[in-house]
Amino acid sequence: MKIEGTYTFSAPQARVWEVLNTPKHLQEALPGCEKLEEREPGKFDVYLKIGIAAVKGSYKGKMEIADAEPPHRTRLIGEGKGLPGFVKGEALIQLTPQDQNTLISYQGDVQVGGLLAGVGQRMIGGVAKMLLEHFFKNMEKILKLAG
Amino acid sequence: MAERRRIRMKVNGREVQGEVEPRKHLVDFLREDLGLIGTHVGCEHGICGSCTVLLNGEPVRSCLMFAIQADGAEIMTVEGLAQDGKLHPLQEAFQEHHGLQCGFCTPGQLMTAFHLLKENRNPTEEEVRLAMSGVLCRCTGYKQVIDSVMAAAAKMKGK
Amino acid sequence: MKPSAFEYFTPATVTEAIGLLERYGEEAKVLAGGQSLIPMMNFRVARPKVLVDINQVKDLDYIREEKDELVIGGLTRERAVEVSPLVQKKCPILSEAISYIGHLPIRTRGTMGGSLVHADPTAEIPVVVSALEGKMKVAGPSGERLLGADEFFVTYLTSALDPLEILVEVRIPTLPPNTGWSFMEFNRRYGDFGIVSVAALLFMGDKERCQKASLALGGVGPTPLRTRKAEKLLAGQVITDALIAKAGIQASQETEPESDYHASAEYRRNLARVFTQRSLTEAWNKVKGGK
Amino acid sequence: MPEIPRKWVGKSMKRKEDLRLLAGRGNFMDDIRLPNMKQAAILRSPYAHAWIKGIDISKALESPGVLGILTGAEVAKMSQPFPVGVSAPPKYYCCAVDKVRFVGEPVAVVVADNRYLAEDALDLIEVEYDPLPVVVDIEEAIKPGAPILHENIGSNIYNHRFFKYGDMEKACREADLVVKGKFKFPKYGSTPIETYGVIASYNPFSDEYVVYNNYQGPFVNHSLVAIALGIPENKMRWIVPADIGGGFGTKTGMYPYVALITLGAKKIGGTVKWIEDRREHLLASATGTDRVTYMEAAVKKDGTILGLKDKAIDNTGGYIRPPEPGCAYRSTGNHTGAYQIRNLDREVLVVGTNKCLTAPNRGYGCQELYFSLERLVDMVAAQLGMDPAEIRFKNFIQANQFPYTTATGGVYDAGDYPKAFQMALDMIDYKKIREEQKKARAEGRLMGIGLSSVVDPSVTNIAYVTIGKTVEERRQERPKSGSGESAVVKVDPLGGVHVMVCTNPQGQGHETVISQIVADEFGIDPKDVTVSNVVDTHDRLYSITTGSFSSRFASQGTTAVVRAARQVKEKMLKIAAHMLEANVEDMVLQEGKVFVKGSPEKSIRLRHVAGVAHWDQSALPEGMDAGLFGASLYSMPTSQPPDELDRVNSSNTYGFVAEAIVVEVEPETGQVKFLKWASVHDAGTIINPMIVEGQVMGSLVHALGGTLYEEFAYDENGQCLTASFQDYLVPTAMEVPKVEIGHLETPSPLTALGSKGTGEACSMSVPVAIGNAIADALAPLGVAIDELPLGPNKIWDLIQKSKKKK
Repeated sequence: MKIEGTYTFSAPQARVWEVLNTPKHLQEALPGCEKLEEREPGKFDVYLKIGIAAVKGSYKGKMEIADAEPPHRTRLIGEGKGLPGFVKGEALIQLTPQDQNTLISYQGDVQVGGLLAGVGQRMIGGVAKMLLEHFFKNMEKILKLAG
Repeated sequence: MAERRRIRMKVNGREVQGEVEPRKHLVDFLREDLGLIGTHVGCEHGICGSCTVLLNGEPVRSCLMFAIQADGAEIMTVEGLAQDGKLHPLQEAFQEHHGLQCGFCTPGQLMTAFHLLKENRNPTEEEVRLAMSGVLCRCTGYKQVIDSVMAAAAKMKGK
Repeated sequence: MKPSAFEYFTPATVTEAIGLLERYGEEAKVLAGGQSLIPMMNFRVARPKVLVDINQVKDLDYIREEKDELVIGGLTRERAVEVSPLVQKKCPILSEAISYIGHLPIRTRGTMGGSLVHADPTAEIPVVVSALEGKMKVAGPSGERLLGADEFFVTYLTSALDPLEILVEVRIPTLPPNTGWSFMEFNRRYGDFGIVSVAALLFMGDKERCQKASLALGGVGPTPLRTRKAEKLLAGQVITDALIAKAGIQASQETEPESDYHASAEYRRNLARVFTQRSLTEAWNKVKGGK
Repeated sequence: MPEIPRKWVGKSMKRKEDLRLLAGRGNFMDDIRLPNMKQAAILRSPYAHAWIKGIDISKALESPGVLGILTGAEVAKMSQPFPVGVSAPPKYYCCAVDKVRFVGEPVAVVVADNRYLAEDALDLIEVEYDPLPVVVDIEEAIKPGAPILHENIGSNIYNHRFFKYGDMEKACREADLVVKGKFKFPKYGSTPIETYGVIASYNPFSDEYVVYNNYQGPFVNHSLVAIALGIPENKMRWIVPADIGGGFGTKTGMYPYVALITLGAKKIGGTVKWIEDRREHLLASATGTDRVTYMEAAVKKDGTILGLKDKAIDNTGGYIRPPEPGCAYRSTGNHTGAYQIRNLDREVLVVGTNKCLTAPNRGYGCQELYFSLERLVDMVAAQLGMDPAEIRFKNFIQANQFPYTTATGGVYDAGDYPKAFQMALDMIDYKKIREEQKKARAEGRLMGIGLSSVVDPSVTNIAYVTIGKTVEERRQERPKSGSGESAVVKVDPLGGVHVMVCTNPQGQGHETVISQIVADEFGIDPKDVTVSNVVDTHDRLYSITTGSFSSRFASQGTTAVVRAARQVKEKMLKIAAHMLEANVEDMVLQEGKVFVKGSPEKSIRLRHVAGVAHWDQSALPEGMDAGLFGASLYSMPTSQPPDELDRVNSSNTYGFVAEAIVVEVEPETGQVKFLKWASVHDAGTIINPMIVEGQVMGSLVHALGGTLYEEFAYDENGQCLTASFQDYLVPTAMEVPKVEIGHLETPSPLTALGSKGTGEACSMSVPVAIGNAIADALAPLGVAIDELPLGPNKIWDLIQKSKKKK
């Protein structure tokens, strides 16, 4: 499943880049993230607990920030596994300054497998987009708080 | 394992009871605990309609209910249609018009039609089609199912 | 496809039910009609540890009229609402919309409250309640609150209901005289979730011109979608075919659909236009000349 | 065979089996309960392609009620891969061993006290996968660099063959034009409402197995399972219950589960039941075979089709298993359809992708063929500016040409194609509807008329599967051939007639039809005939071809019954002649009595003849065995092995279907509405019209599903998106249009009653007829229809694209 979109942050590019690359903030921003452990620089073990409607699941996975070109672009690679299925994705994230704001554009591919894909295809696209929205909104909050 | 609970209900006019884990589907209770194997399981997510039974007179998917939820209720299954060893006119109509082939979805078809004809003694073909669309059949192509229900309506009106 | 094990409770009152939700927190799930929850449990995509079955709560099943509102208990079965003479007389679009839900055996179990709380953006009741500007009364540990459809539907499968709350009542304005209404749904197979659905209301009052229009679309966004700009196009205007055509295009532009296997976003946008136009035409046909 | 008076054959007799089925007293697979029976659940791969790096079952073993767990590693020790008739066979075990190749492939089996507990334990099994690149597209799978499914094969091609019948090159030289097309037939399936089910018992003391399953025959599968498990076939008693909840082909794909559950039973040394759930069924039972076809026709200006060139690429998914590569070859004998086409070049590729495995689906191999052939015929007509009906008349085999031997070795037994086709045209008032279409088009409406004329083969000759191998390869093996079906007719000591068959129907009413036939043979009432269709390999007569597949009952099954009945009759006449001291040649059996021709007063009742045969055995003619029974396992003489030129009579009887369908496409939504539909069938003599109508409507609606609604859809990662009935769209009663059915009865000379199979007919004729109708509707827009299913979104997309082009 292809995903792409944009999100505008009311913060300068360097700040957005910094938040995006701070494990603590990543953990706060990732929806349902209970734990984020940096195994080696740029590589993390993540533990997520996501509940949508009655579909609540714990997911264990990996995340990687690769090919970083600060503060312009980076590649976000992640995968997670839980009882309802697995998710695997990769996205290229680009940051473009727009006056005092920063436009993030993302382009990627998300693979959903197992139970969720077989019986939940109707909702997967929407839910993926929604989780991404959450993530960006959480980042926005962090940016504001960290002011 | 969650604790088992005692439940009682009236099935086809007979008081029955059993002990179930709360998660046990009503259809599994009917089939496994009561031996009423006429009700069939076809999808376990409410689409195929094979497991349709009447709960207090209304059709429900017995795969989308836990047996424990039917505690105290009145259930009617396909086994409750024929009386005194004689087929119900609805069942006769299905035989006369070849409304079944493999017979697997038939209990669901019969309970759905039985309820329809109870509520509407004089259905149009479109109303029959609409009601019967809640049960998937892979054999008949539905034409003879619709014919059977229409014929049953005519038959039952005379009674 | 057997559900995983759960602890099972059958509270007799709302207070008792809320108490159980407080006790078990996010482990608990309310079971009403179960026609969405139990399939998910059978597939084991949902594995609630505790089920609070509210079917024994007796005072949540009613349909009555209070002033210019229909007041419906959260546990009222969809089928009961569909066939209620009161609903058919005072708010026929609600009855019509419900008739599109699955098949009869689903509607005999499924409840008003359950469908609303599940907040599936393609489901019929959320769409029609949005168009009707119904209000949801929810009860929780700190009492009751009333939420409008706009605040109630948050996003995909997410309502504003707090995990410790229960939807106890829906209040739906009755249709004033001279209101044109239409509910339409497009799906590939009868009884399926709508790919796109439209609830349209034209409030004509005693005027030549439409006083207010309400349009809610299902299947084209994260929640049932009110297409406000299209509504504005219609308000205060004499309804014509040309205006309906324009409103359809406008409504379609306001949608934010996603693609799935059955229908691409582009196709949904198209259907949004087609069915907005068709339902507005049907709604208009119901009232024109009837002033 | 001599003609006898027919009182029951040809009548819409009410079905006998209905009485138990309507009362809820059928005996289906899941209704069987054995003492101390445990239940199994299967862990399935969430990945389409991955190495299995490790499986940890320790937690699951401690889960309540668990008796044993079997993983691929143990399965590989306990069994062999299934044999399959291709030159590049993959290692297909009943459980994934070190690699998974499609989503839903079994990875482990848990046996527990009940299904709920077994599923609980599945949650606790931890599998470590190493995902691999995935290939889901048929043509991508055979490109260089595609992910390879089977390292031991080295490519994704399981089977590759070239055939030359006649001289296509010459045909091309003589042709005025060559019309080419590319067609895609989808992956859709049978999805019977009753899923697969198996009960296996193992007795460690006698080392014997009893297996119950709701399979469509013993067919070849009993042997396959015995081979895979390395046990003598007779040590595995195989029982199929009387009632099967639909099959339509897919239940022939069940045998790997028979093997797997049997191993589960062996593991615990007891009895294990497994009932497939719907999600498992949609993910991993068996689908029909999807195909990409490149086809071209060499034609003269007058519409004469001189020859065909056909390249078909079949996709059997993650593995290939019997009866594949049958899909590619079942149509061999009738590959040129209803036409006099003498030249055919054919290339067949059978390939693997990371998708669910295949098994026959109603219309096996032929719905794929005709979707290409009959679309192409319409395309030829369009290019020549001919009417699509006219081009068919031009090329039809004529009534006086039967039996007609096709270029590919098929021997069409009987038919009158122009007449049946004309019936269909008349039923929709073809000329008038073409005029109406002109008007509609002038108004901008998208109205279309679709025709198809197909030859419907029934009664497989198993020889056809062997042409997956080359002539040289075949010479190394014993030839295969035959179509035998069995029947035993016996008369009990009180004169009751009982028939035992192994045709295990899934709703086709064999008990009723057999009673009708035997009643006529003996001149008795059908109610006095009982029929048992419970297959039990330990006490039934059967062979490798026995079962319910390829629409074989009406032709082959009935013939076996008649032959067995006539053995009994002959014996009865002999006994009666002996008792009445008359000549056997003078004896007549009518209305349950045997009498001397011309002197009906000299008669003996059937029950008295039986009485003598059982109660007074010494009174029988000298040398005659006691009792009264007949048995037949009759194979048609037309079932011969392929010849050196790869010609084979792949089936034995050949029916005919003509479809004429009028549709209107709604341009705003892409929805298809049916305005008229005529379906004309020639299945030879009709034994029970009511049952035939049921078969026609059933296959018609199944085909409607495959054409407009149903598909096993996968994303690019091999995830099946249609693993529930919410997304896999089986048509409901609301989707079924009004259809007028017509019949022509041209009796088959090969069968006892002149009847032929018909249960798959519309599966072959309908998809392409609807396709042709939609193509005709969209013709003014210049839209080509070359793939299915035609959901509204797809049709709408095609319309949008045509708008953009303009």
